[in-house]
Amino acid sequence: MYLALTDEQEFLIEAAAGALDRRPTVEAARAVLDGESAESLWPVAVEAGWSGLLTGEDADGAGLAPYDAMLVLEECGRRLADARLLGHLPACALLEAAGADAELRGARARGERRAALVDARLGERSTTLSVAVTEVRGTVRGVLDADGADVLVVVGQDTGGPVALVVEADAEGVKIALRAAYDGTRSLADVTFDGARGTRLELAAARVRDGADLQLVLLAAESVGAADGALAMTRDYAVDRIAFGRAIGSYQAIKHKLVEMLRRIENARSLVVAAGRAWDEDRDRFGLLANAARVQSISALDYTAPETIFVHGGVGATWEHDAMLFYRRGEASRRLCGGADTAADAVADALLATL
Amino acid sequence: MYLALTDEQEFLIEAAAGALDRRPTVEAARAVLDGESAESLWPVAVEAGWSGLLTGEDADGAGLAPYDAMLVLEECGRRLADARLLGHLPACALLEAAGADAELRGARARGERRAALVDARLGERSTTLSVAVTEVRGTVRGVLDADGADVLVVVGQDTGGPVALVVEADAEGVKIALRAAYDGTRSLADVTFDGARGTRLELAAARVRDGADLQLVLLAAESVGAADGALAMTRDYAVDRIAFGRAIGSYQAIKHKLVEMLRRIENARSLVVAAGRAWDEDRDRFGLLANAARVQSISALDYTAPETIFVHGGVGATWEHDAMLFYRRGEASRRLCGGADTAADAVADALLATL
Amino acid sequence: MSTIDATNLETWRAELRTWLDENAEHAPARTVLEPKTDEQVAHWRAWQARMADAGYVGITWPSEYGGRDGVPAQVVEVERELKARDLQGGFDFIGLDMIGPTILAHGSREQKERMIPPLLRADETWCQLLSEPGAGSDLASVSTRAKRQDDGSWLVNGQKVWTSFAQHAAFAILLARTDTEVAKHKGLTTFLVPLDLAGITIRPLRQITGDAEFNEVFLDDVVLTDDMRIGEPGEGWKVTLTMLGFERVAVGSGLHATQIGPLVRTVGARPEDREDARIRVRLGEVASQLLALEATSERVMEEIGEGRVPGPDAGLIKITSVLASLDACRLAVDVAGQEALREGEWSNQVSALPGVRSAGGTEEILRNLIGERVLGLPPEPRPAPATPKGR
Amino acid sequence: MSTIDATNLETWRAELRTWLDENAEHAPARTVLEPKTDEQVAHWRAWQARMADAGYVGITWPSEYGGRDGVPAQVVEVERELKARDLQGGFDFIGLDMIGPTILAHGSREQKERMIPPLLRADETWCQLLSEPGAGSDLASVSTRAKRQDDGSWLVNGQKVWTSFAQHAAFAILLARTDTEVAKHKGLTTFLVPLDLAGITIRPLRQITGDAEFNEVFLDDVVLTDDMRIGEPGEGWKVTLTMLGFERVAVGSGLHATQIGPLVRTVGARPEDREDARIRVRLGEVASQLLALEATSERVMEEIGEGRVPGPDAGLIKITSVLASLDACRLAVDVAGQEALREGEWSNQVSALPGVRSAGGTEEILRNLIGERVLGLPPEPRPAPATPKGR
Repeated sequence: MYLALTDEQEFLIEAAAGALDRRPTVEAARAVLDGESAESLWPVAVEAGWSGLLTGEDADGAGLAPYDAMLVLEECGRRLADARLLGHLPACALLEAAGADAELRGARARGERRAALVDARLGERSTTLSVAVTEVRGTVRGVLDADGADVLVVVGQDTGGPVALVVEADAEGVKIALRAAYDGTRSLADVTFDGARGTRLELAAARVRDGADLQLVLLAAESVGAADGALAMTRDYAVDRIAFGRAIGSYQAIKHKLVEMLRRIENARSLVVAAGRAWDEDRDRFGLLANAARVQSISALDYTAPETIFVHGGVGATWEHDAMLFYRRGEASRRLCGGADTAADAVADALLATL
Repeated sequence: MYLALTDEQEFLIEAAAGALDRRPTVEAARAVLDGESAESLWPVAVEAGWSGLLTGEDADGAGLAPYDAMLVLEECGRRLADARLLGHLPACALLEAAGADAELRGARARGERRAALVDARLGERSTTLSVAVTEVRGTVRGVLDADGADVLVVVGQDTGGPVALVVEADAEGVKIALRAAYDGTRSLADVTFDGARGTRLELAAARVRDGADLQLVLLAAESVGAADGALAMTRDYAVDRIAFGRAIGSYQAIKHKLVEMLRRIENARSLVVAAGRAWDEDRDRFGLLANAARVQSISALDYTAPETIFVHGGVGATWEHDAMLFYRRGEASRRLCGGADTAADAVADALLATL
Repeated sequence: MSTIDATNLETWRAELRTWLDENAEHAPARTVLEPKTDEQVAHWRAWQARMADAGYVGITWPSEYGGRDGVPAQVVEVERELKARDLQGGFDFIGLDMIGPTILAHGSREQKERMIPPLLRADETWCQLLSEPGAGSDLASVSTRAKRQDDGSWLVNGQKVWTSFAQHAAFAILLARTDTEVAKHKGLTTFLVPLDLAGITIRPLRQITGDAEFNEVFLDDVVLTDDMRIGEPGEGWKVTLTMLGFERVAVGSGLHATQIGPLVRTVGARPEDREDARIRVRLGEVASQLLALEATSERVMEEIGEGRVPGPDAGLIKITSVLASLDACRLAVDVAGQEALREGEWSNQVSALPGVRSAGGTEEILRNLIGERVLGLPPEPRPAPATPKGR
Repeated sequence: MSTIDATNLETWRAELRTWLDENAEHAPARTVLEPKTDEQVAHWRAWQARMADAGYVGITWPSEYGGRDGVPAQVVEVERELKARDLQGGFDFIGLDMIGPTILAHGSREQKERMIPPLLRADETWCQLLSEPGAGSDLASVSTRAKRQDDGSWLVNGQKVWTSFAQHAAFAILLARTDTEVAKHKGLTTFLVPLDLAGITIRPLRQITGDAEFNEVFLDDVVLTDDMRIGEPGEGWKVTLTMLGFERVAVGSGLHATQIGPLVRTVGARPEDREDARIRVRLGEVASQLLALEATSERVMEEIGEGRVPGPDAGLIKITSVLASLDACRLAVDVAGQEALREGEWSNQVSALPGVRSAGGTEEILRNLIGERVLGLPPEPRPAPATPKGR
């Protein structure tokens, strides 16, 4: 719907759809729950050039903007694909903004290595992180994609305000404890720093915050995709399924429910788009819009995922049905990155700061 | 629905309906907004014996229980009648529990005088009240029915915990400032005590709390009645009104909405009933259930009142239509007695105290 | 046990309490979870047998079939006492609450004598073969076919789904189409089917929890003798409506909703949360719904105790139960964090709830029913009833 | 003003900004409230005339009727600049956004020459005579009757309701039944009616706010000459659908929703509230909805700017606008307290919102439309179209 895209962006979406459709991503989400190991989608991301989306062309990146990354993430979400971009891209964006070493950026842009963002602000409860010059202590809980990354971009508070550091994942004092997840597609870990040493990135305080906000809006874009995928599935079922002599989609109870899904999805998508534009045109509003996008994307998926099951009736609540996988995605995503209230609170914070 | 009532209670309801139906209570609610003065319903309450409902027979009261008072309040709510019982009855209940002087209780039971409860816990924001032995200082905002009462039962915190005092409305240092209200049926005032003197009531701390909890559950019962009245009106319209060749009540969108009204009303009514029984049988749970009843009654009226307008379409949003009056009742009631969150917080408090 | 009235109900209640004090150790704890291991199932069945022997299940049923000729108030008392002690009731609630009463209402004397006593003791447990892949909410459109044979027996072919407890059951009540020439509600017949007959295949159906709470049941050339029929041929819808009425009573008298205790314990686990205004208000709002659910169940139980049959508005309890439990789970996991999704009580509830919503009539069907029967709203215009195709 | 394309849009925008800088003092402030006094109305009309003279209303309309032959992107620019400066646009949005485009699409040359220029300057403003007491959502069932006379004129009798701005208007577009023998959508005709004709009575209809935002209009033996007809006899539904399509565009490009600024100011008025976790989270959630509304309107405006016509999904904006505004008002008054209901911005919004929901199509109708047109869901079976009875 009413999205004005450039030809390049249309192509990016098509290419993403093409690359992902060749993988059984939804089936893989179930297989992991059954104890099987799923194919990593990182090579897909590398081959498609997504690993370097936000890295400059000087370091073998594509030099594109978050807006483009969101388009890719929406396609990933639609198929429940997690190519570890949620951790990688925000980390790369901070490295890029800080003008980090070209080889450091290049290895990640080319996909030889992965980066991950470890921002205490988005940590689960019991997160404690302190930074003293180049030394990092504490544990950040529930970090996306840290497992398997070789470089961690750590964001925390120094006495002077928020700072970002690059910490090697294999540095002394770094421990990355992978956790099993309700949504099997995710890579979630607790990251502990026991006096680990890192290198400070040269970034203004406002730009340090960009990493977390970018992760939130990418996650929002991904959730919009997931909700939209669930809606598409539900819509098809509502057209085909007959009850009491009519397609169930002809009943107002079902019809209005699907429109409610659409409404929430479009609201979230509008904010994802607006945040993407703000990054380029009005960076001061980026944080506000990114967090608002996250809030509305949660509202969209919180509503769409369970209702997808409900509309499908009993069959929707079975292990074999895909609806379950979207539901698990929704339940888990809501609690990622500090949970739903963290984003709402950030929206309030940005607005109240204008008083 | 599934209410098991005694014959006496059935009679009480019938009598209330009869007494109130002789007055144009709903029309009066509109007339007040148009600047006319409405007939006081206090004489109706006195004639029906409601002024003495909770006062013992030794002081010319009926010696009935809060459960019975709730039945009366539900009938009042259904007709948007406010006979000043929300302030009077809880105050009388505290006087009764404290074994106050028979003449003090009797004058109120017979309806020669009115009492009102002034509990700082249910005051609007900017309420400040302190009690030192028999001296009261501060302002309680948004007090129901204080205007015109001759005796105020004031509840506040002394150093040793919650205490209740009887303060004459015309005592030195008492100022009762009547406020105009969005719902014209209400009597709402700010009550200021500038070192006013009162007489302490002999009550245990837990019993001092009963006054406010009783006011909340009576208000809940009244809101249940209002919501039920709105539902009845809406239901009739949905049966009569034709759109696209069918009664609008045959459309699922409307039908399911009315069932949602019913569901919330019945949930609230169940809690009103449960609180009423707990007063007699399990007083320790009375506060919990009274506050839960208040929370659910807000949910019922918050939903029912605006949806009543919506189902009626444009005509429901006109000054001449009764739907507006139920809407004003709902918007105003939600913010009474400390507002919706106060009751929810009290429910949490009671439950967390069991840990 | 002699007939109970108001004067001796008190004595009876005292006996019940004493018995429960003495026998509680044999009872499983009340939980929203289904029993998982064979051992748990056996333990629960033994508890039902113990209760039956003491006269605390089937209380209102005729003594000639093993009941106690009791009054509904006693049933309500048992439920209240069990609940207060956090103990389970009978294992085979489908048999006790729905199928048993249906057999008593429509079955032959021989059927009652054969079926009821072992049902009471959970020696033989029951399940329902009603829904089909193509007939969920619209139950009257089932297409499982029972064809009369020349010898008077019935040849059954079809597929049923959402059958709870089929893996434990000895018998099922079956709704099948016996006449394809008449309007869809009129061509149905019900049967009481031993599940060990040739041609019956039970296939577990995994749910979101990963466990198989339901089953698919395939019927391939299953032969039923005519004495397995309950009700007359063509009266299957009537028998089914009777059973659904009893189901409503069962739903109304206490459901598998989230319990307040565990919710409060989880939400209040950390001292700082107990002081957090946002968490407190959410807890208060969610808990109020759960308290309303309890209070409404109490009202329905009281009505049952007085011998009345709850109206369709008891279906509101089902709706609130699901909505309130969803809210409760959301809050509990929001506070406890992502990890609570991985395993344990909340993980299980989060996964189990979506299935509960569809079981026993979707919310939409319930709202239609309540809107029409309780509020008197007009039904939707329906397409002309079509005669379903047979197999 | 010459034709605008991408190359000179920038120059044009600069001129617009300069003009606005110089003329802003004549503009009323943007608010969700309707003008109340005659003075406010006159002031706002004068502002529209000023904008029209400068070429900033009716930009895309043909220059032969006073338009500027412009492109949609310019319309969007004007709206954006006005919004950024918190200034109102034209007073007669019904004429500018809905009726004017309809006259241009279906009117005769004479009608366009007579009606459009004064419409642009708000010298003559417009209203819609569509809904009736018996025809709200189901507009095609209007029963106001226009009977052809022997002299070719039409005799009109009936009653219309929910007519906004009738008290200010010189003209109305009227939907009337001219043929009672055919199916209900086919017997309708539209007219452009001078409101000073004999037999027209306008009666204000007070709303919950206490003000009369709408009117009832009674038509008693009103005689319309045939040159007041717009479209052919029997084509009234087609003309109406055109107008409703333009209404959708108007709704999609910015609506009377609660503004974020006042909400934040009210909620954040007290320092202690700014630190209250519960209030902050509620504010964040409500504000996110309002931000989504702004962002969606931007997307629709962009689409209009590119010359495309928004689809029915633009109706989602109307739904969100009402829902989000209700939430915002609830929050604002919860925080500000009961007193905020008595008077001022929040009191007015709380009272005005319920009426807004029904205006221009109820939420239910919009959801049907979007479900069927956007998601491709099947329509409800409808009873056979009946021929409505005439008067």
